[in-house]
Formats: sequence, C-alpha cells, structure tokens
Amino acid sequence: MPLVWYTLRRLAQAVVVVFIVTVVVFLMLHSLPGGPARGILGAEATPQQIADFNHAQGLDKPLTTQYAIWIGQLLRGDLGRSYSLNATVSSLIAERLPKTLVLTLLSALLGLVVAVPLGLLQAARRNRLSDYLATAVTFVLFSTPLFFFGLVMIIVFSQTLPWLPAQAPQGQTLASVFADPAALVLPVLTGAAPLVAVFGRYMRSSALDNLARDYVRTARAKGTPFRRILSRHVLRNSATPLITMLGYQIPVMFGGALVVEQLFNYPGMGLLFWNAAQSSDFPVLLGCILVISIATVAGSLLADLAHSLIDPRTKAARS
Amino acid sequence: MSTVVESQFEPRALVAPSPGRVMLRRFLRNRVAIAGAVVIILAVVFSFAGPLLWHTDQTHTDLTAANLAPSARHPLGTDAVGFDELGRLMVGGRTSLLIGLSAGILATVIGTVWGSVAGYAGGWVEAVMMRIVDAGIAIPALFILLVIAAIAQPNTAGLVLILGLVSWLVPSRLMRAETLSLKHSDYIQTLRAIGGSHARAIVHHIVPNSVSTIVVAVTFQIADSILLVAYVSYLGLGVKSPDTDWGGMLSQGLSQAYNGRWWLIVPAGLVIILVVCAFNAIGDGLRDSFEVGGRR
Amino acid sequence: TSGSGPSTSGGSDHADTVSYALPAGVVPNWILPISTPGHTNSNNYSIQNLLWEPLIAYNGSSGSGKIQFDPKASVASSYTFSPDGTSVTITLNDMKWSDGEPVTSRDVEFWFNLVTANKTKWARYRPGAMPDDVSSFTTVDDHTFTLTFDKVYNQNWLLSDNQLNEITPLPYHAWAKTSADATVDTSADLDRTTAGAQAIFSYLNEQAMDVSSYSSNPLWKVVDGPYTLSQFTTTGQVTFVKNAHYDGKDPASIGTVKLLPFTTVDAEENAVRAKEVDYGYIAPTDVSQKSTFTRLGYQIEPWKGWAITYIPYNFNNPTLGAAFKQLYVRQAVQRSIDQKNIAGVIWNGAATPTYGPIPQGTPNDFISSTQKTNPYPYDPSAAKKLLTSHGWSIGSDGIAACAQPGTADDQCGAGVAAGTTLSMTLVSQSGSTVTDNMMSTIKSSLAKAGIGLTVKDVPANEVLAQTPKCTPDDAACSWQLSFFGTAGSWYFPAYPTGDQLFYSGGPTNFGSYADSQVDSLIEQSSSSTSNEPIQQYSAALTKQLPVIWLPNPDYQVSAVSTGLKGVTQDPLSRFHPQRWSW
Amino acid sequence: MTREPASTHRPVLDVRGVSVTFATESGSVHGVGPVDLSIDPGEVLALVGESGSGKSTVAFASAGLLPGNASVSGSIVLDGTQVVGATERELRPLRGSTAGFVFQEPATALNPLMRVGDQIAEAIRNHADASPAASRARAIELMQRVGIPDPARRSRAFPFELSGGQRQRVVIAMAIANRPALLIADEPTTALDVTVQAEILELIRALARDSGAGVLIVTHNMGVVADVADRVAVMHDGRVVETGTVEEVLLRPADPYTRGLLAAVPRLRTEPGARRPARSAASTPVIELAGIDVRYGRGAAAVRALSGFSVTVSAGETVGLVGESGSGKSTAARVALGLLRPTAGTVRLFGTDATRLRGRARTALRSDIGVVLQDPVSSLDSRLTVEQCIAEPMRVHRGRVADPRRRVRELLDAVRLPQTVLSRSPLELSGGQRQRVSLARALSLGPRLLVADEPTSALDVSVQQSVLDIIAETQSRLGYALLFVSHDLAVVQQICDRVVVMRHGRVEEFGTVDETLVSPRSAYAQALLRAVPVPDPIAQRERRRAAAEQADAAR
Ligand SMILES: Nc1ncnc2c1ncn2[C@@H]1O[C@H](COP(=O)(O)OP(=O)(O)OP(=O)(O)O)[C@@H](O)[C@H]1O
Ligand SMILES: Nc1ncnc2c1ncn2[C@@H]1O[C@H](COP(=O)(O)OP(=O)(O)OP(=O)(O)O)[C@@H](O)[C@H]1O
Ligand SMILES: [Mg+2]
Ligand SMILES: [Mg+2]
Repeated sequence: MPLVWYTLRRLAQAVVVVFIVTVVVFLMLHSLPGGPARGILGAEATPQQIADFNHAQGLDKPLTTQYAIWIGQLLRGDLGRSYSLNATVSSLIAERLPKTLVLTLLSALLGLVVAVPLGLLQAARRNRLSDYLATAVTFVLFSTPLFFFGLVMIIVFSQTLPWLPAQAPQGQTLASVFADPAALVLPVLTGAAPLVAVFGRYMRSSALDNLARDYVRTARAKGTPFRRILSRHVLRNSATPLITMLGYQIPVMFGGALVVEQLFNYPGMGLLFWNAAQSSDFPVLLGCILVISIATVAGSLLADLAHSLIDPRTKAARS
Repeated sequence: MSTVVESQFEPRALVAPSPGRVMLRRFLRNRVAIAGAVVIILAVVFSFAGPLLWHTDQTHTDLTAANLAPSARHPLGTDAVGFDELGRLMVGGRTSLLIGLSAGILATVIGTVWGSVAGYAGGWVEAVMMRIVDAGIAIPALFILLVIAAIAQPNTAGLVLILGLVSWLVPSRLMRAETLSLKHSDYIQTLRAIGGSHARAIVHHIVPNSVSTIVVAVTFQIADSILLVAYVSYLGLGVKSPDTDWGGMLSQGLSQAYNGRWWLIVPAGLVIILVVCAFNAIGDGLRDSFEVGGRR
Repeated sequence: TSGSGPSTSGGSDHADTVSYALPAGVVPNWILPISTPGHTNSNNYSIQNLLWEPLIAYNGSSGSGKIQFDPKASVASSYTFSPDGTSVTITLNDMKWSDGEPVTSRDVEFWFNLVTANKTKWARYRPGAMPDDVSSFTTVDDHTFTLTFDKVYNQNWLLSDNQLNEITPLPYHAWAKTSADATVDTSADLDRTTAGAQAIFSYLNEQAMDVSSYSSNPLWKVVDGPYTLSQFTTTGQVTFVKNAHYDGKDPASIGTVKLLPFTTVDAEENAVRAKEVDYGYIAPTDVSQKSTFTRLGYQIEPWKGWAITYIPYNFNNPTLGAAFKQLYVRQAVQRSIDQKNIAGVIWNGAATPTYGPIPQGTPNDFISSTQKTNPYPYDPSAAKKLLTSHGWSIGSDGIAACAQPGTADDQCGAGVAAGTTLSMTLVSQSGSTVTDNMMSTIKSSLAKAGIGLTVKDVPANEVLAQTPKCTPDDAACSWQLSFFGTAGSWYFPAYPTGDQLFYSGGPTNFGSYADSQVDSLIEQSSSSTSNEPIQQYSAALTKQLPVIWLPNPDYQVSAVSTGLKGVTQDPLSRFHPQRWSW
Repeated sequence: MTREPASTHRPVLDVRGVSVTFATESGSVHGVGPVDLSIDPGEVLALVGESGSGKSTVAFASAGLLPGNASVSGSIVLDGTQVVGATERELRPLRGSTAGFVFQEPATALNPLMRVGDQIAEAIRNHADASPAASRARAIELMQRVGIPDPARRSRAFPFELSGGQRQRVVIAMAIANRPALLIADEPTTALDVTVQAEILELIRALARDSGAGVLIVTHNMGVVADVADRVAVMHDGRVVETGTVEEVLLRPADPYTRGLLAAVPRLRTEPGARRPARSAASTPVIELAGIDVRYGRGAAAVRALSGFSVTVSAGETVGLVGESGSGKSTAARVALGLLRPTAGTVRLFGTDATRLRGRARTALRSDIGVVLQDPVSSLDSRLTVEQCIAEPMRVHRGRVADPRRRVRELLDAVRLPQTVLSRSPLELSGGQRQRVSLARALSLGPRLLVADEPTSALDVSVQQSVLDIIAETQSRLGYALLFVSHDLAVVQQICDRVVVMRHGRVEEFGTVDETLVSPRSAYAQALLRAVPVPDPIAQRERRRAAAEQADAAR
C-alpha cells in the first residue's frame, strides 16, 4: 500500500503548509499599519463610528485572539463578511472561484495542447531554423508582462479588427460564462500565453533529455522509426513530468488570472481580489489568499498523486 | 611489477581542460546567449552612459511640452508631464536594472542559504523549512504584491526587499535539490567520516559546488525580477516621479493606449521584453554550458 | 423575476433598454434607504432613489444645471416654512406603493422613528443635525405633517444639507416587522417605541446584509419609485425594470436599466469602444480622442461634480505647523500651483480650476467674485519672493530655510524656528496616473519657489487613515500635507457649507484649520436665510487659503449614446434614468 | 548502400580499415582506427581492451548507431550491406533485424513507462507486419526463450518491476526478436552480479550456438572472454593490437600490451595457501561491530539492510567484505565510519563506544580514520586543487600535523604521484591518479583505520593493480587496520587476511581467505565462487562443465 502511505503523507504535509499559510497571511495583513475603518467608512465617519466599526469587526482585540477567532471561524467554513461588498466572503468566493477555475483550466489546457507538440518538435529539430523561431516566440511570450500582452490582444483583436469582445462574459452563473464563448477567447488566449512559453520550454528540454537517454538508443537499435520514437517513447516520458510541473504552475496561473480578470473585467476571484485590495477589504483578501493557497496546495497534491498514478515507477519508489 | 604497469598505462591520463574554460567555450558558442549578453551590455550602456550624451531634464516637468510626438528635439516624444521619453528610458533603465539585479541577487542569496541548510540538515528541520517554502509558493506573488500595494508605497530599497522576499522560494528549492545530491557525494561522506563539521561541508563544498546552479538561478531570477518590477509598477507599487522605471513608464503609457501616443508604450514595452529575454537567454545558455538543472 | 438575469453584456439594440457604466471600482452594496457606515457611495443613493422616492429631492438634473428642489422627483408636493422659521409643514403627493397601498404621512414618520431610534448606526448622522434638530414630528393628516426644529436654521441648509432631503418615506405597512414571516400589524405602532424601532431596524438591516437576495426579497419589492429591481449581484450588476404601478410625477420611459460594474477605466473604455454601454465614460487622458468616440456614436460630455479638491495643511504638525500658519507661506505655495495647465494638460480639460471653497464647475449663487477671479495666480518667482522677503533664504539644495526668525514683517513669523526648512511631505493617493502626474508637476513648480516636496503614495483609504485630525503631541500628527482628491476631495450636498471642512473642530477639518472669523461666517451661513454670509465665506477662504486649492476634476467624462435623450448630469453625482429616453 | 556479391562463406560482419573521428568542442578527436575485424556466422568474437580503447565505438559503428558528431571512414559490411555512408532510412531496416543490440546498463536501456512485453513486441513490429496480438504472443515466447519465469505475467510488467538480470534478458529478447545475423553486446554483464553474469553469458552462448548468429561481445573482463569467446580482438588506443582464437590470445599472448594486461588481471585461486601470512588476530581490535541492525525507511516499506551483522578488525589486519549487490556491504562500511546510526547493536572504534560520543571527543576519534570510496570522480571535490584535497583532513584536525605542506609532498611520494599534480584540479587527473589522491588524503593523518569501499572497481585492471599495491605497501608500513569492501573475489583473495561473505544483510561466512574463498562451507559462497569466470579458457570450460554436472546432479 505504498501509494496510500504516500497519499497520507502528502496530505499531512499539505495540511501543515496550509496552516503556515494561514499564519503568514494573517500576520501579513494584520501587522501592517493603518486600518480599514477610515477607508470603509469614508472621510465623513466620526471617531465614534470608527471605534464602533473596529469593535464590531474585532479589530481592537489582540492579534492572537483575532487569529484564534479567525481560525475557529475558518474551521466552521466562515470566512467573515466583506467590508465593502455587503456579503459573506464565502458566498463571494463560492460564486467567483468556479469562474476563475474555468478560466485557468481552459488556459492551462490550451497551453498544454500548444506547448507539448511544440516542445517535442523543437527537440526533434534542435538547432534548426524552426527551433530557433519557436524558441524566440516562447522567450518573447515568457518575457512580456501579461498586462501588456493582454492589452495588445485587445487592441489587435477587439479594436483594430473588431472580431472579439474585449470584455469577458459578465454573467453570474457558470452557464452564462459558457453562453458567450466568443467573449472567452481573448482572456483564455492571454492566460495561456505564458503557459505556452513555460510548458514549451520545459517540454523541449525534457524531450531533449529523453532523446539522449539509453532507452532511445535501444529503440533506435531495434529499428524503431524516429517518428515513432518521438510519439511512442519520448512524448510520454517527457510529458509525464509535466504533470508535476503543472502543479508548480498553479500559483503562476492564479497570478495570471489576477491580471487577466482585471484586464478583461471578468468577475472571478482575481477581480474580487483586485477590488478588495483597492478598498482594503481585509476579510476578502484573507479569504481569497487562503482559498487560492489551498487550491494551490491541493493542486500540487493532485498533480503529484496523478503523477504517481501515471508513472508506474513512483508507485514503488515513493514509499 | 607495478612500476612497469604504471609507466605503460598511466600516461593516458585523461587531462580535461579546466571546467571554467569548457563552460566559457560552450557559452560562447551559444549564439542566442551571446546575443543576450550583448543586449544586456547595450542596455546597461544606454541606461548609465546614455545620459552623458543625451542631456535631458528629468527632474522638472514642463507642461507646455507635454505629449509631444517624436521629433528631432525629442526622438521618442515626451510624456504627459513633458519629460523627454528617450531620456526617461535611460533613467527608467537604471532603476529597472538596479532593482532587478539587486532583487534577483537577494532572492538567490536567501534561497541558497535556506535551501542548502534545509537540504543538508535533513530530517524534521528540512521538513519544516521546506513546508515554509511550500507555503510561500502557495501564495502567488502577485497577490502578495497587490496587498502590499494596497497598504504602502515602499522606497527603492523596500522594493528590492519585497521582491527578494517573494522570489527566493524557487532558488531555495533548486538549492535544496542540489544539496541533496551533493550531500551523498563521496567527498562529503568522506569529510563527515573523518570528522569535518557541517559548516565546513556547506561552506567549503556544497555552496562552491553549486556555483553553476546558483549562477543559473541568479540569471533567471534577475529576468524574473525585472519582469516583476514591471508588474509591481502596474499594481501601483512602482518608484516615484520624477524617478521612474520601465515598468512604470509602460503602465503609465498603457493609459494612453488609445490616443495614438505609441511612443509612450512601444519603447518601454520593447526594452522590457528585450532585456528579460536577454537574461533568460543567458540563463539558458549558462544552464546548457553547465549542464545543471533549474528552470527549463 | 429572479436573481440570475439572462443578460451578459449591455449594448442594447432594442430601444427599451439602456446600460449604464458604474464608475471604475465601484460596486453598489446597499439597498435600505437608511445607510449604515461603509455603504455610502453615491451610486447606492441613486439606486435607492429609483426604488424609493425621497421626500425632498434636490438635484441639478432638471435642466438649468443649477442644484435646486426637484418637485417631480420628490414625494413632497410642497413645503412651507413657518414665518418664524422654526417649523416646516410638508404636503405629500397622492401616490401609491407598488402593492397598491397609499403613501402617507405615516410612512414618513416610520422613517423618522427608525432613524431617531438608531441614529448612531446611520451613516449620515452628525450630532446636532438630523434627527437631533427636529424636536417634534406632528401628523396633520394622511398627506400632511409638520416638523418642528429646535431653533432657526438656514432653509437651504435644512432642505439640502442632509437634513430634509435625507428623509425617504418607507412602506410602513410592509416593513414594520421584525421577522420575515411576521405580518405587519399596522395598528401596533411598533416603531413608535425606541425598542420597537430598533428591532425593526435591526431586522431590515439584517435583510439588507445579503446583496444576492436583493432582487428576490419581498421587502424590497414594495417600492414607490419609478423602477423595481430585477437583478442585483455582488459583482455590482444591477438591473431595473419599470415599476408598472408607479403613479408619481417622474415616470420611467425606458423599460430596463442595467448598471454595469468595471474594475478599471480601461476595461470600461473597452466596453464603450465595443458599444457595449449606452452611457459610460472615458479616461480624461482620452478626451483628445473625442472624435473617435463621436464617430462611434457617442457624445462626450464632462460631468461636473459639485465638489472641491484640495490639499489640507496640517496646522498642528510639530515641524511645519507654525510655518503653515503664516499666510505668506500658504500664498507662496498657492502661487506655485499652475491650476490652469494642470487642468488643461494633465486633466485634458476634464477638471475645473477652483480657487476657493465653493465648487466652480457649476453655476451657483454661493460663489464670491473674489473666488472667481483668483487672487493668487501662478507665479513661482513671486512665490519665491514672498519667502525671501519674509526672512527665508534659499539653501544650496534649492530649499528655503528660515534665516530670520521673529514676528516682524520681514521675519519668518510666530513660532517658526531658525533653520526650519520648507521641505514638505505629502501623503498622496496612489493608483492614478493623473494624480501622479499632477504631483510631479506640483513638486517641480514648488521647487522653483524654493519649496521641497516629498510625495508618499498610499491608497486613498490609507491617506485618510494616515492623516487624521490630531494635536501636536500625537504621534499621528507627523503628516504635513494630505491628498485624497483623485476623484474630488469633497462632494457637497446641495448647500455647500463648510461646517464640516473648515469650521474649527469640524469633523473633517483634518488640518485643524481654525479662524474665528471663518467660524462665524459658517455659523451665519447655516442660520441666515440669505446667501450673503456664504459668499463672504467664499471670499474669506479664497484669501485665507486654509488648504492648497487644486483644480476640481470632473465627476467623469461621460460618453453618452447619441440617441439617448434626457440626459442631464447631476452635479450631485446621482443619475436619474427615469428621465432618459431613446 | 551496395550489396556485396553473395559468397558461400561470408562473414556476417566485415570491418575493413575503419576509422572514427569525433567532432568535439576542442576540435576533432581521433576515436578509433584503422580497425579490421570480421565475424563469421555462429562465431563469438570478444572485443577487449581498457577503457577508452574504442571498443564501444567499433561496436556502435557496426550498426551505424554512433552519435551525430562521429564520422566514419572505411568499410563496414553487415550481412552484405554497406553501413558506412548509408542514410538513417537505409540503416533502419537493418537495426534490430540484421543486427541485434544489447547494452551495458539494463537499468536504463528500457523505456521506463512501457510494459516490457510491448517493448519486445515493438521490436517485432518494426520489421514484420505482425498483428499486435501475434507480436505480443511472440514477445512472451521470446521472454520464455531468454529464461524469464512466468513470461505471460511478466510481459505486463514495467522495467522497474524486474531485476537487473531480468531486464538484461528483456533487452536480449528484443535483440534476438527478429533472428539477427549478428548480435552486438556492449559490456552486457558489467553491471550485473557474478551469478547473474554467468546466466546471461550462458544465454548468449546458447543463442550463438542454436541460431548460428555471429556475436560481437565487448568486455574488459578477461574471465568473460574466456567464458564465451571463440575469437578475441584486443584493442589499445583505438587499434586492434592482436586477434586470434581465445586460447591463443589468453594463454599465449603475442603482443606486449596484451601480456601486460593479462598480467594485471587478478586471478581467483582455487587452491588454499594464502600468499601473505594471516596476521595475529590477537592484537587489539580497532573496529568491533556487534549485532548491528540497520533499517532504511519505516513501516511496511522498510528495507533491512543489515541484521545481526558483526565483524571485528584488528590493527594491521585487512578484513574484506564481499557479497552481491545489495547485500549490505556499503551499509556496513557506513556504520563503521559512523555515518549511519544502527537501529540496534554496538559500534566500538579504538575501544570506545562510538555511538555514545559527542562533540570534540567524537571529532578527535575520527582523526584516526581514513576513507577511500568507490567513485574516483565524486570522491574528490573538483572545486579544490589536489593539494587542498589532500590537506583537508589536516585542516579539519588543525595542529595534528606540524607542517601540512611538507606532509602533502611526502604523501604524494607515498602514493607515487609527481609533485606537478598539486596545483591541478582533480578533474585533470585520470581515474587511477584520483584514487591515489584519495588514498593520500586518507593517509594524511596517519590513520589507525582505513575503510575502503570498492576503491578500485571503477578502474581498469592494470590501474587497479597499482592502487592495490600502494595500499598493501602503506599498510605494511603504517600498520593500519583495513576494512576492504569489494565484490571482486579475486581482489579480495589477493589483499585480505580475513573475509566476511554477506548476503541479504547477514553474515554468511566469516573466516580466513582460505576458509571463505577457497573452500567455503556455505552453499551461497560456493555458488558465488563458481560463478566467477577465470581468465583461462581451458580452465573455465572445465569449471563450466563441472558446474553443469553439479546442476544436473542436483536435479
Ligand atoms: N561522442 C563522442 N564524442 C567524442 N569522443 C568520443 C565520443 N565517444 C567516444 N569518444 C572517444 O573515443 C574513444 C573511444 O571510446 P569508446 O567509448 O569506444 O571506448 P571503450 O573502449 O568502449 O571504453 P569503455 O570501456 O570505457 O566503455 C575514447 O577516447 C572516447 O573518449
Ligand atoms: N539510503 C537508502 N535508503 C533506502 N534503502 C537503501 C539505502 N541505501 C541502501 N539501501 C538498501 O539497502 C540494501 C543494502 O545496500 P548497500 O548499499 O549496503 O549494498 P552493497 O552491498 O553495498 O551493494 P553494492 O554492491 O550494489 O554497492 C540494499 O537493498 C539497498 O537497496
Ligand atoms: Mg564502452
Ligand atoms: Mg556498495
């Protein structure tokens, strides 16, 4: 039962990581100067109102108490109320997270679909013109600030050639997001761009690694055609670690979602977070970071587990 | 008999050229990496020596000369408060390069120390240290930066510190992996067996032997930091006028994206992409010449 | 009608819909017409007024651009002040709630009782003002009642400065309960006891705490305004449909009104370019692109705000407070501000130079000629001369230092120690390119006068938190200058009195400005029945410079679809879609 | 690609005047040549020679499998087809069909993510138009043929689920899948234990005999040569210096190089009579390991690397640890060095309980230990100079040696290295030189105990011999106790006084060399001894016959 053991151990690690995240996030947001009261209540608020607000929000208690209260609420699934959106944080997140997941998953999928064959072909044609060109493209994609890239996409595909809307679907429900597929194109493309670069580079070098391995030589020695070596042997071996890589990329994808949602006015977690940051909406900030970190931790956990399921070696090696 | 055998076989000593030389040669043959190095050198010369040739007032605004299109007097036009855009690119380049470089180095230094200690210590110390790294990685850097932006406006040193603190995690993982493999190498085992201290093992052996990993990490980290500086400006944490950085110029320019003032966007965007590409290309080249792991 | 409306984007092709872009970053979050702290953005009020007509509406949307009583939008048909000025008798229009019940004096009393019993929870409450200034509420008949005041007040002030204009008749017959399944016993008069009013308010407040239920909660279905709600999401999408039962004087023409939220101006502008909004706005920097938008079928019109924008000096700052107290220093600073170019170049014309405490973008009867003509035009060298002639010398770093302390005419002035350098720190609002540009321009022109400026950027909320009203020995009093005016520093109610801003001890008098002459002018302006005192107040503060006056940015630069008729841009920054038509 | 005219007696591989050069970063490097070779059907040709002599290059060139930076001249005719100058497209049909390949590292030669049966089936389908089912059935048949038990089930296994020997059998099954005319095996047994090696060699021999295929086997082990080869070609410096039948070359070498090579090969004694007298076991024990248990990992997945292991080594004595891979030899050495804390048992070094010591006392104790480990590449820090490497123990234990600089030079002399290497990086030394530097370092503080874990197994035999000589010589001079770990029984016989034979972490036998490695009592040690091939074709044939008889008798 090594896989079970491995799973349990990874799970325990994940719990520890999440705990550390809660402490870090809590300290980060609460040890900073200034408070939300004035910002939330505005210039007109009286000192009494500010004191009342702080009291009502528990902001006048010692930090440890606040943390204990917060954790206690967390365990009950209560992430508090948004200061500015007049809704519970959990309802806000429940509403937005699926949309962000749709966006990131579509981007990741597109990234993989483009990057895997690209990297493989680059490795096969190493140091030829096509390899250099693809390398240049991936480098540029990697090096372009996402907000710049997204804006270029908007200017080109939405303003100059008015093909696609510059606004992501605005609907409340997931169904309404899919009801407007054209509006999803630019956000997903923008989100996928850096992933194409990262996965493509990874795939290329992983495939190069594998091409130099002994088993490729064995396959050659038994007369396997090169195309088949690529598709049957190298592809699988070099793409499998990509699953773990995918796990590592989750924070990057969420970071991307932050920018993409902001650019395309897509009402997901990123936008929620962005707005919360503008209005010092601490409960929302805390909640979002927490959920995103948990999603990240869970994602890399899943990636690792998926990897051990797919790669027969790790089943035995990881014990 | 042994002497006979020796004279007959030992001359075939495998005399390899020094590793540094091999590396340099490989690096020099990597045309992409060389192009990268040239771009960096040009960028540094442009930013630091440029103002000696192209004199512009980068401290006083001039609203009467705001938003001018490129002309002989202002080859790249002027911005919304009348600064000469070409001169501004130079000023901005200094900040971007300095912050990127310092933050990249800081992140790598922290990561190196953390990763080597964790990897070497093993056991629960390693477990705790690496869980902290995992936790750090689980919170996307952009989110942290945005929260910070919502709270305060750091100065340049603060910015370096913040960027360093959000980006040391990846180098620390690399360094830990490197340490783990070195830790079991025969010479560390030998050193330990004859009573050498842990500090000696880390300082005299593990870190020097990870130099290639560290150098590659630093290069990628600088690329990332320069990019991150751009993001930071976009998120509203950038340096203050009259100082500027490329990211700040770009994000200020973006607000003018539609009124045809391309000169406020294109040059700044291009230099960022070029320089980040260049550092990545160098990192790639170094990695190939060192044949170490690190970012693919 | 359910919460999950079908619409995804605006861009109404059919003539019975209009989509309106909410300001960037604004998410409406409150429906109950008694706002609690944190729920006071002006869009909330606009939304509330569409559902529940205010008793007395004051706005600038009735054509002339002047802010005045708007009988069409009011439930009151007329008001009469008693000759001695201590009471007002108000008559209501003959209107019905959407469920068919009539709107009566009892509904006004209901509001009054709720507010009186819960005044500390009400965001607009200021001690001494509404409801404290009302000593009794007397019902005359179903459509008439009298409010008696504790003393005589300026009528303009009463009508428009968050006093009578705050009153909104609320459906007593539907809301006077304490739980969802309770039925209202109209004879119980629960709200007439303090405890009862508190229980009702707490129930209503609790219902208002769930934005996602706004469009489905039966409470909010009982309205007397021109619209009813069909969608209200936490992202800020709000959709109204015409109130079929509306029988007031301000009926809606367009069937469906959608409010669309945007995070950034850029995102909103993209939507405008894509013709996805009918009534949106563009960034001030893009005013130069006017023709592009005109071609797209928009009219570009600045929406002037009834506001002023300024940088308060902290007169209690231990280092520079004494210097700030010198009028010549403030004059030197003001003469270094190039309002004309800042408004013209940096704001692209989307801001109005303003030289005193009365908004200058909208015609009004309160402004003095002194303020209109600006006694301190831009002139850095004159500014420098002011300093050097008062005992300051410019150091090698270009910054003035007090060389001759003392109180004589050619000396620095009372309390200014020798060696004090005029190097000021400004806590400024971050996140706006225009503000950044404005600050670097100001910094640059102040430098020409020998005044140093260091700008510290923090988000708007933090500016307010970091620059509180303070006394010199407070640690928090280290701030010197504060700017929170990217979107205008202060929006006035219809009557632009400065009692909160410049009255000694006024709640938002952050810099602790104190001048007894100004205090008495403010007092007179709120009690006198003429506009004379407020004009004198305008002139005095224009000369006194209690703050650094800055150009007041427009509320927004609107982009309105050419076909959309009836659009007037209310300086009070409210919108009135019931008056729009295609 | 030209087809040679068919002849009645045609070699399957005919190499004429072949030279190979490699384009490298430091210019073009002459790899091999000119080389002439030929192999007849049914013949086993062994290609021997030291590391770097060009054996693999010749083997790879024969099927056009050299890396891209190689250029070949001359003529290589593989079963009637010219290989030199042929394109990849032309060569592909030959590979795996006309020529089958077996590589050195069974651990990496197989695709880790593909079931072994499928990998064999792929070899079939590359050349025959067989259905997937048919080729899979044939794969199972082939696995049966190469002696994998329960082939139907094993064909569904992934490579990591098989032992090294089984993996090598899979590779062989792939190589013979299409009944090749030539089987090329590059060091097919070097990574395997002797017992497994014997089985694989038996398999190759049988294949050659039964299918009439020619076999080119590359090896540096003279025992293997004696065991399988019909003819031998000896390579040195890229050239074939001597070719002949196995008897001629091994028993009557003509070339001086061959003679030197053979002289350095340690030979397994089959007669008792230790060359060196066993030292008195009565002297003080330097190491005492008693009842040692070591477990790696926890829970169900734990590996018991040592259980109840005990050994003592006295001053001046050499004790050998032998056993197959994974038997726990290195683990025992690590315990003795204090690098590993045993789960049970006591470790006494120089009469003190080493597990109890802490801090300074522990450090001091360790100054009396010297260590030489297997890998010459990783046992020296390449960032240091040779001088720094040797001086490191003197830096760790400051003050133990009065004049470290002089001491380093003395040590260099002792290990017979020139002073000129002092400023070089270890990378600029040969493997043998590096191991001598390791030895010098181990001796720098005048140790009372030297632990050597496979110190010579990565070295060529001739170099191995000189390193062993130096160890023997310094030991007789300094009188240190030596714990010597090796899997090479001949070497252990040559250098040790007493031997521990290990198996699965237990002591199988412990006694003098003669007791354990000449006439062992345990069946395991006997089997181990039997499996070691001796570099004498006649004697080896005799041993093989005897072993076969024994096996028959057992059945
Ligand atoms: N790809 C290559 N590039 C450059 N030089 C090479 C390459 N392959 C082999 N050589 C060189 O060619 C010579 C012969 O190498 P080869 O691998 O054939 O030796 P070998 O006898 O098989 O040695 P070993 O016993 O170590 O396997 C060596 O000097 C080696 O360094
Ligand atoms: N760090 C480790 N973790 C888990 N298992 C290990 C570890 N090191 C060794 N083992 C296992 O312990 C057993 C003994 O290993 P050891 O290295 O002592 O064998 P050895 O006799 O030296 O083998 P070899 O001849 O291959 O060097 C083996 O089964 C091995 O797989
Ligand atoms: Mg070889
Ligand atoms: Mg071992």
